[in-house]
Amino acid sequence: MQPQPADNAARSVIDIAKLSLTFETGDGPVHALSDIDLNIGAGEFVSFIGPSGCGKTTLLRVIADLEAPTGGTISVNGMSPHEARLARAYGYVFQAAALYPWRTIAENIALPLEIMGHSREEQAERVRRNMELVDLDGFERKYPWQLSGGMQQRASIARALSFDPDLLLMDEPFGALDEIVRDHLNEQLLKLWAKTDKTVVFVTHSIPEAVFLSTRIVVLCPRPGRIYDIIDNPLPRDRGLDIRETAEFLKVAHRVREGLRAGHSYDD
Amino acid sequence: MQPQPADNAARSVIDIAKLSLTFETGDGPVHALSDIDLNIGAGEFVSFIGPSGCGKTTLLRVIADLEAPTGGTISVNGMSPHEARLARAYGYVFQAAALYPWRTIAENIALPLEIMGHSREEQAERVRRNMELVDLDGFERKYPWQLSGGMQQRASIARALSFDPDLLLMDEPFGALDEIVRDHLNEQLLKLWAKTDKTVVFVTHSIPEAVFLSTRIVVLCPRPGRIYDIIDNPLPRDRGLDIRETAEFLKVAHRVREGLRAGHSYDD
Amino acid sequence: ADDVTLQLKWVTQGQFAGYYVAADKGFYEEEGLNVTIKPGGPDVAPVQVLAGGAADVMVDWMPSALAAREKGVPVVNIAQPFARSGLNMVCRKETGIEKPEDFKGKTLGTWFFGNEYPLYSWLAKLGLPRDGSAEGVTIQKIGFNVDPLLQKQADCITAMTYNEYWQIIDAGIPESELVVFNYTDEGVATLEDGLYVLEDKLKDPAFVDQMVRFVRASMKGWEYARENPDEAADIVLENDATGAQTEKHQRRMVREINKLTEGTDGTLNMVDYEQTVKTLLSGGSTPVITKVPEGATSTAVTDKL
Amino acid sequence: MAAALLGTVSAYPAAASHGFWAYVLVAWAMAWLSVEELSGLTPQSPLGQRLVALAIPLAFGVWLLILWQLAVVGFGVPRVLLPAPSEIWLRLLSSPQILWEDFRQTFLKAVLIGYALGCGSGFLVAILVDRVPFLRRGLLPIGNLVSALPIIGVAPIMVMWFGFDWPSKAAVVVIMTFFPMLVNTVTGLAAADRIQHDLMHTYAANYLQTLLKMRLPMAMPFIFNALKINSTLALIGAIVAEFFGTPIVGMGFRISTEVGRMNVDMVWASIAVAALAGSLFYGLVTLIERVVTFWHPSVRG
Amino acid sequence: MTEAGTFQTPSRSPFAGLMSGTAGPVIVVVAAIIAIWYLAAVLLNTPFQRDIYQRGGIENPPLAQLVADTLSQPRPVLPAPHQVAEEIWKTTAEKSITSKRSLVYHSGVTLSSTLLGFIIGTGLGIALAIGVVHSRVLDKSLMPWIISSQTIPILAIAPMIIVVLNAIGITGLLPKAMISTYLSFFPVTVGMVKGLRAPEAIQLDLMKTYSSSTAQTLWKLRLPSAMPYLFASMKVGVAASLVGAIVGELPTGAVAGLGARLLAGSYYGQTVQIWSALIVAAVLAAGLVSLIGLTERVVLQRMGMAR
Ligand SMILES: Nc1ncnc2c1ncn2[C@@H]1O[C@H](COP(=O)(O)OP(=O)(O)OP(=O)(O)O)[C@@H](O)[C@H]1O
Ligand SMILES: Nc1ncnc2c1ncn2[C@@H]1O[C@H](COP(=O)(O)OP(=O)(O)OP(=O)(O)O)[C@@H](O)[C@H]1O
Ligand SMILES: Cc1ncc(C[n+]2csc(CCO)c2C)c(N)n1
Ligand SMILES: [Mg+2]
Ligand SMILES: [Mg+2]
Repeated sequence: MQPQPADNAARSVIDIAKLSLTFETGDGPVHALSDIDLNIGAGEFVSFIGPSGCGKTTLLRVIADLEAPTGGTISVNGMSPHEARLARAYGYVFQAAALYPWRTIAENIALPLEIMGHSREEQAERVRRNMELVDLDGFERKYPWQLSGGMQQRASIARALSFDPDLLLMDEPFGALDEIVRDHLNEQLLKLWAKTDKTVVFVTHSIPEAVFLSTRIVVLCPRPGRIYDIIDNPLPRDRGLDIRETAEFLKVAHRVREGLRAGHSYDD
Repeated sequence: MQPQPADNAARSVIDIAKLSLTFETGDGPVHALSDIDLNIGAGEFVSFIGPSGCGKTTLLRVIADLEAPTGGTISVNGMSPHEARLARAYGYVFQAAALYPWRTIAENIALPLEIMGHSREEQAERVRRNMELVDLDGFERKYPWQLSGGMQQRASIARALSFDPDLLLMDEPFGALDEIVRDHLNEQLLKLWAKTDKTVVFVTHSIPEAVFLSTRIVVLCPRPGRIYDIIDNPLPRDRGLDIRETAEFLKVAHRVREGLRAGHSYDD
Repeated sequence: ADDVTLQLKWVTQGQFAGYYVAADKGFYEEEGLNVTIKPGGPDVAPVQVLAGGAADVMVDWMPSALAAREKGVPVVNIAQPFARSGLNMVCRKETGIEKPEDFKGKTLGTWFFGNEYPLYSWLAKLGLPRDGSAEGVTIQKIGFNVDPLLQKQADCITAMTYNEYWQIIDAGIPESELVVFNYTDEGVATLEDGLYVLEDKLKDPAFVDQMVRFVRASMKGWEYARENPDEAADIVLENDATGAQTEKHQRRMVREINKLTEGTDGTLNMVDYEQTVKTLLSGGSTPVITKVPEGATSTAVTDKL
Repeated sequence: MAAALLGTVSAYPAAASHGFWAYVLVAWAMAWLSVEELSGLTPQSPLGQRLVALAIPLAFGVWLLILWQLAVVGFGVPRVLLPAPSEIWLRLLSSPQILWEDFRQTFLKAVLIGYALGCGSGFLVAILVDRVPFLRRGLLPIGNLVSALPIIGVAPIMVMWFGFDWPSKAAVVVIMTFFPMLVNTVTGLAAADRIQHDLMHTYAANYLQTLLKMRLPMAMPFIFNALKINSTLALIGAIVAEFFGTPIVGMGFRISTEVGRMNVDMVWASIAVAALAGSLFYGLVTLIERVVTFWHPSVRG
Repeated sequence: MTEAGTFQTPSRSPFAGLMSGTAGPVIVVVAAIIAIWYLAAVLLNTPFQRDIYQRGGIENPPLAQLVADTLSQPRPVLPAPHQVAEEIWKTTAEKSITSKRSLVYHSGVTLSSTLLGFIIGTGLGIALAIGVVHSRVLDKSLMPWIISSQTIPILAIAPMIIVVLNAIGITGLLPKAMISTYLSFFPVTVGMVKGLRAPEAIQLDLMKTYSSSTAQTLWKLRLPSAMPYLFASMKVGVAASLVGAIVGELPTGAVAGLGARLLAGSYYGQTVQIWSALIVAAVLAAGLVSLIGLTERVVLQRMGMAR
């Protein structure tokens, strides 16, 4: 597999070349990422999929400047990830909800808005809009520990969306949601993406989700974490949930599943 | 819907009648559960499915004596949940991993064994066996914060299995896992269940998972949380992954999806 | 009026009645002085206060003043209102101590902070080491009260005639059960409460003049206290900000103090001074001062009284 | 630079001009920069890191001492108020015997024993208070009361009860260290969150197991907080207690008597020993803390 | 099938209401302490009383008399609770609060420098902790010296501080308060450094993704998560502050305040007076600590952190 520029000649948002990352632990080094080459263009929706522990989160964290690579180069919006972070280039949804327990749900969602200095009314308006989007209206004044796991995760999604970043980095945002909400949010996300032309980098462990959402799917495999396959998704940008029954969809899903299976050592 | 005893005339493990639970919050009462009637027989595999926030976790916590109902009755193994807990009647997998940061993964898995007074060798042996089961061998001496989200969740599953309880209460145990691992663990769990005749109460938000694993599926709906449907699964106890392509499977899945959709208010 | 700050050696009590009387009766005012009296305490080293410039004149015992002088703080005695020493060593009779030689093998409690010097000189004279051996004595630093004697933690303790001695009596131990050694009788007396200033300040005639007026008024205060001991004690009580002193004790204290200030106009008796220096120089292995001090006294003030 | 400054000062004592102080200011800025430089260093080897971690406070301290020396000499501060570091140093060198005996009396006896007893009892009472809700509500307020007893009030009483020697000082230390330990342990024992409790609950873990396997580890950061605060409190307590009656040995005794004798250099030599001993003690506790609470974010990150 | 009633509340005894609050247990514990105190008073005061009997030629006095006498000595080793209570009553309720013999007056004096010192100390402690957490230079160079500063016996330098401050014209409340500050800033610094570093990595990462300024991270994340640590340290700090104020009252010439009272009692061997000053000081401290506890409850409640 070699790095592929996006099909459309759009401006490149993320450029990764020969990237590697090794954690030093008390127990010897862990090679979390090795020799990653990847370009992501503006407006793309790229999913990372791969076995648990293969480095998806780590790669996303490198893009977000939360982890420093030990080798290779990476640029975000033509800048170093550090500069990009300072320029507030992206919104990040963590694998865990990471809500602050001393803030109500509404206050948690308003957090980035406060930090970025939006006016009070603006904050209130955006919080309202995004809470509705993730179907949490009515829970504004509850504290995180009074919410179910799925509700917490939705709150954290609303928080990342609230300040409307051009680049969305999402780490298994829908992991704790049931199929229906998930479908609903998948559609919402797709709509949002189509409407606003955001670039999305999305970690998931659901094959249908990856295929349904993405323009490209990056399959990673573990020990050391590296790219096993990059699959261009030929489905039209404008898709409904029913596309999942088409042969085209199943074909892509099959290829993803093959790639995923290769990363595992189960003999089933 | 009325309470249904298990098909086989087996001993009843969980009996719930007219159960309700209301949380008092600073912001008014939340009716998490209302009027729940449910019997679960020995050796059953029952899944709870339902929209996020409908009370699945709460119901599981009531069974585990982690939450006291505000109305109705419940018995576990013919005892009150409290006595059942003291008799260590069940193993519980939490929605969050809840590993202790000062213990290595192996030590975390050994925790219940220590508490229940198993010998050192026994502990070591069971830790080894269960870490292998969830595919974590090699990470014995890592600390929780050095593991990916999915790996943490697998560790917490191994921890619950380690002391071999007759009743397993699992709250979205496979939520953070990719499809392949999930399939693998689904099969392992099913094998374990078939072999050991455990009773399993399983919360999930994946319809195929619920249908694949369960003998019965309980569909909950929210506000207030109540039982919408209880579906007997006619699939044979002995199933392979390929059963998911059968018409029977899809029929059950369809019924579950219908129930699930009814609990949501999306107009799609 | 000229501002003068006086630093006392100890807390407000009858021991300093003369100064409080002078202030209260307006004697200082009459001399055109505005005097602030700063009480001392267990950890106030008046010498430090003087050196730091927070006081103009201090009440101190001669041993610690001379020691400070040798350490490089040039304090000078300008007047000596206390003509006699009030220092005693008080023992319980049951310990079998009848004469100073019986101290051998016993435990003696003393104050430190410069107040241990007279005792050290005495012990040196008696030839008793302070190492706690059977041939010597065990020295303990005692707090500010007589409990160690009452609790039998020490066989003897230092006590002032005007204060601690009466506390022992008040505690219910009759005189008949005590053996009292007077430092003056034992020939190891040192001069107590004197007035000291920094040497170079005396070069300033205006300051000398202030001090003349100050000492004159103070001595007048002492005289008044001798004539009206009860009133003097009341004045002290009034000035005691802690409100902890009792009338009975203070009245008795002023009477005892009066015995020490009797018959002096404040001029330092050089014979007593020589005796003090001699005692301090004979402090055994660690003499208080190592050489005869020079210029430690001045008559610049008392000459003009 | 420092040498030049010191040279200037000894050449012209008490003749500090504006220029001189400007000079001192420059020296201060340089000190800051050099420390900045040092803390920027991140050597690879653990030994190197250890050395840098030691060198920085030392460098800082040396500059503090130089400044102190300059200030004392430059302002012509009376020796009986504040001696110069050089004098203190000379005194340290000339009286190791006395200082060692004081150290043994005060630190090795009163402080260590009092610290162990005080922290130990604070810990045990915290466990008790935590276990018995009745005591938590009844004893905790009283515990606050007892431990807030001011040492200078307690010290004479302890002398009265336990005699002149170190036991009375240890008793004062016990009283002083008890409260911080109690408060912190009680807070720490409540630090575990709900899901961690639930986990132990599902195992029907008994009280002792929950305590040993979850609540105590969770409480460790708080307990070490108390151990650290107490390590310095204990020393202060023992020294101050010696102001109120003691055999004629001990750091507190030395400090209080030598002030009266105007041997202020000796006072500061004792203080220096106390500071060094206290800092090392604190450092030791910190080291143990890092080992025990390696998992806490404040240590991990 | 068992009833949900197995989640029963504990049976209601007539005392249940009394014992479940704070008042009941405190009263019981206090009663126990007073009982032990009386016993100790008898035991500790007996030797001296026996000496008195011996002197008076009284042999084998009845036990009742011995007990009565040991509990009414004028200067006992350990005064009996009622003696202390009587003294406290006399020096609080029966004296006008402006009188120098009123313990209320002396408490006021001590309290004012305690509070001033505590406020400055807490402020300083928090400021230092913030500096240490944010600056490597401060962390590495200052922290060890902050620690060393606490190993300096304050009583030894207190007189010098006060002399120096007096010499440069600072008198009155401030010098005493500075000793309180000196003692109280340290627990706050240590606790806050720990607290400010307590946020989980993921919580800090979240702030990083917003490229939030240091001040924002401090204000919105570090400070809130440091709150439990802050209050625990403030409780220790306020007690230390009171000790500091009392210690500071000695070298200021022991003019007024509980410390002066304690010392004066000590000079004249008036144990009853020492103990009443001690008790008042302790009550004061307990009051301050519980005031902070109350603030803690309110603040944490409003922050949604008290469950
Ligand atoms: N802070 C760390 N220290 C040491 N090792 C780490 C650390 N963080 C992650 N790792 C290791 O790096 C590897 C990749 O982890 P990562 O979290 O990126 O996996 P992932 O693909 O996101 O998995 P999952 O799907 O389970 O979330 C894992 O083996 C993990 O143990
Ligand atoms: N401790 C609590 N205090 C107040 N309300 C609570 C508490 N715990 C849960 N709830 C409320 O109870 C309802 C049910 O929560 P529960 O956690 O059982 O949902 P769930 O079905 O498990 O959802 P999910 O799939 O998202 O985990 C929710 O509305 C939630 O807000
Ligand atoms: C720390 C200390 N201890 C004892 C004394 C001795 N002293 C000198 S005068 C005096 C009052 C006598 O009633 C006392 C007790 C002191 N000055 N400082
Ligand atoms: Mg991950
Ligand atoms: Mg849930």
